[in-house]
Amino acid sequence: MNRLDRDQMAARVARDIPEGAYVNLGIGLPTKVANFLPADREILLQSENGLLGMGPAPAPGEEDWELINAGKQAVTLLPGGCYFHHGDSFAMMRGGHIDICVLGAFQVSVKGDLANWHTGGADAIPAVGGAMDLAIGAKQTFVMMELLTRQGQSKLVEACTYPLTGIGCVSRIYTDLGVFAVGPDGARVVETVDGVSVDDLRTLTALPLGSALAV
Amino acid sequence: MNRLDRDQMAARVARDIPEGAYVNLGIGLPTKVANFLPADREILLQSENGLLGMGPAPAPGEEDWELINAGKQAVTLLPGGCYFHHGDSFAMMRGGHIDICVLGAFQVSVKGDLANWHTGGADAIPAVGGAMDLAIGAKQTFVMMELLTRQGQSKLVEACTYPLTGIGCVSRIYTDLGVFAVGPDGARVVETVDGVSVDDLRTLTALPLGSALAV
Amino acid sequence: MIDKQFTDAHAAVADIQDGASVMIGGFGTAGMPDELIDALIARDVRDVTVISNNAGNGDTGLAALVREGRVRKIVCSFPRQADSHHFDTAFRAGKIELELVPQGNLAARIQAAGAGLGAIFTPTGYGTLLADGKETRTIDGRNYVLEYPIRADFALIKALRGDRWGNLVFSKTARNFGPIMAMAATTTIAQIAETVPLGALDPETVVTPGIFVQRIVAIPRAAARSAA
Amino acid sequence: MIDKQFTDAHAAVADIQDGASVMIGGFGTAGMPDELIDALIARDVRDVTVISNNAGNGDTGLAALVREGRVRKIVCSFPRQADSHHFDTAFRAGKIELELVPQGNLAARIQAAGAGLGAIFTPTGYGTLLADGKETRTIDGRNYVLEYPIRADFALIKALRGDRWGNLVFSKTARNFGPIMAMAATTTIAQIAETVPLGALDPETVVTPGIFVQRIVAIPRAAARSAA
Repeated sequence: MNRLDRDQMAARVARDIPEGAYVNLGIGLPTKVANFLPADREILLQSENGLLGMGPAPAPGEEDWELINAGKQAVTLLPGGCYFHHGDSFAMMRGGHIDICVLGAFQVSVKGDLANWHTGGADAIPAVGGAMDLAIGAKQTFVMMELLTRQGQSKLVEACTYPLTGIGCVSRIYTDLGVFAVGPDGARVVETVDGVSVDDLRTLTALPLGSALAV
Repeated sequence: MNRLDRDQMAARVARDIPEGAYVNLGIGLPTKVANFLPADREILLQSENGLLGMGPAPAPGEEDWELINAGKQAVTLLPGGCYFHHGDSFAMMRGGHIDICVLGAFQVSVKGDLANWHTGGADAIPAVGGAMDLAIGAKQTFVMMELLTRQGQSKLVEACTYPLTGIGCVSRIYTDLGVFAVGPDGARVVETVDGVSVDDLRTLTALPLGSALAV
Repeated sequence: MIDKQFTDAHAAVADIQDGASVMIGGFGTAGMPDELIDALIARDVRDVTVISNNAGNGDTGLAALVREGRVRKIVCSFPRQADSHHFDTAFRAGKIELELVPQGNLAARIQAAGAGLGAIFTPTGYGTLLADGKETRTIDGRNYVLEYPIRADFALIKALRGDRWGNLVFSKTARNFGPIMAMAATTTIAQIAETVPLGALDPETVVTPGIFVQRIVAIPRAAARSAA
Repeated sequence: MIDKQFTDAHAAVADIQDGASVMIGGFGTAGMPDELIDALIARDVRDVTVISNNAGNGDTGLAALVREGRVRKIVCSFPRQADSHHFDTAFRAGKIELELVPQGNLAARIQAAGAGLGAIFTPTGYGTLLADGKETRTIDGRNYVLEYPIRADFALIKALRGDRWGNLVFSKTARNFGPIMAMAATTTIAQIAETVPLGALDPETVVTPGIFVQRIVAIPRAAARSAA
């Protein structure tokens, strides 16, 4: 079956981010979205550690370790960007000022519940960072993930079995096999990757997915 | 009976403000305290409308109406002063960062309850401003007032009859006839003006005032 | 390209409708967005709820909005002043509703809205008339009143300089409520004395990041009324 | 004369005692007050409660404090990282207690302490393990968790420049928790790269007013460890 690679997934997410959007990209996979934002749109990236208007990585050797992103990578600031403290940074999220945040996930439920911070393993050391604030704070929360685990289990689930990050907070899921809308009315296929059918996705997820697409 | 005039009262309050104190002077009578702060002490005045390090009034003609105090009078800023927004300004008060605030009062109770914002009159238009925040926020709240109303009634009372600004918030009262400590243990005379006795004050207030002073 | 610039104050306030809630910056006349308010008055909207520290000074700005009968309710800390005659008249005539809020609670409730908090326990006002009927709680031996966020459809504020992304810096004590109101309104409109190119504002010194500002209108100081 | 300058880091932290609660600024290594922490390590205090975003990176700063066994409890949002081996070891050995707090709630609770609020209703964490057993409430159709202020005896932060009154400006994303921790601690100690004369900082651009800072120590960048 055709699958998008991670760069292709990032490019697909980027296509849905409109001109003028304030966007927070979670650490890990979502960080890649920045590489595919259309050059003809002004999109402002926020980083939880206190910057808005994040630019690309600096040239090697040009790193300033007082100018980093949430993943502790060296970044740059665009002209028109600015710095602020953590209180204001999380007010931006919690207060609904961020238009879109893109997060990775362990599981997302058909209702939009998100699990992405803790496997629940007995010996795992938990770390949550800003995930819970982002998940429930942004106007829209997108998830970007492979649809299946390495063991072939669907990460889009009827109900999350991992500890939750937020309830009913996800609106869209971008995967390597298709795009899903989730929410109070359940999960719906919005788009499939070439060569993948809606029925394929129903089989893989074992979920009665809705769809407006041709089967 | 000897009475301090308003400038003398202001000078008396100023004497009790130590080096390094962060002080907010309420509008009206307390504003006068600024004129009597000892020149050999650095004392930083905060104004609720967003400045710290308030300096004296500008020379006539030099007023900048974007640089005003809580009483909407033109002021100046000392070198080392700074500006901030209203959220931070009231965090300074409510968060206990201001050492001393000096407020005027209609009445203060022997327990330190303060009434200074509203006469309770049926046709009065109430206005509270920052009085309630200052009264309960500063580490110490001083009141500065004439002991008696024009009608000769004591403004230091067993219990306030005017609507309260704050409960148990006042620690000291500087008046034209003496200085009082108030609080959970009641009112006590700390100092009398020359020629005024503790018994005089007991008579005028009709209160069983404590005192460590000679009667 | 993101461009939040509006060519004039009238265009910037053109979608403020009857019944709108409008925060208005300023402490006394400092930071009062007079030209934005004039433009609002020219729209003849009715039943506006105003959130502002004062209820108008003299005959211009918020005072004029009150005088023209556009304000149904005002949420403020200090309505009565020597020069608040238009408010005084309207209030005594029963034509305007007043919600009196201690200034620090006004600031904190606006901040709570901007930061997405559901409610806050504040010590200010406990045991007073202004907390009558409100939920209270003793926490660690101190008494608090539960207060709710104050949001608004619009905020009209005045800053010194801004850029097309909406980043703002302010002038002295004219800053006052501007930055926190910008965070609490759905649509924040800032009148600024000067528009500067993107990148001209030092990123360390931006007071209000552009994310909190939806529209800016340059009104050069020479054209603006004296603040005095 | 108000002079908050201390001549060296050791003198600045000399009254931090066993059992103290200590906020430590920084996000990763940016804004981490390494030299103040080194001075604290040299004091051999025990049973410290640390409030910080992370639990130490690499082998210096907070990580070294943890390695040396000085920390009884840490309140943070993101302890586990690629280079958090000292924390990982102590935690797995049961030698350190962890209170995990979502980063925005950590910031908001620190801000609540600084601003004198008794508690806040925050939407973050509702329905998750991190809200287990906490009071909740639905307000205007949204669900919130009641969270309490986080205060500390001391805050150790790192800024760029400061003056003898304690006014501070920061450097880029090294600002992070510095300004809000300064407001929430009884005694805030800032290490700065440079002390400037009173009045040299533009009053419009001071990020942390001196009222929130009790001590400053100049540690020129040349003398400070590389942040990388």
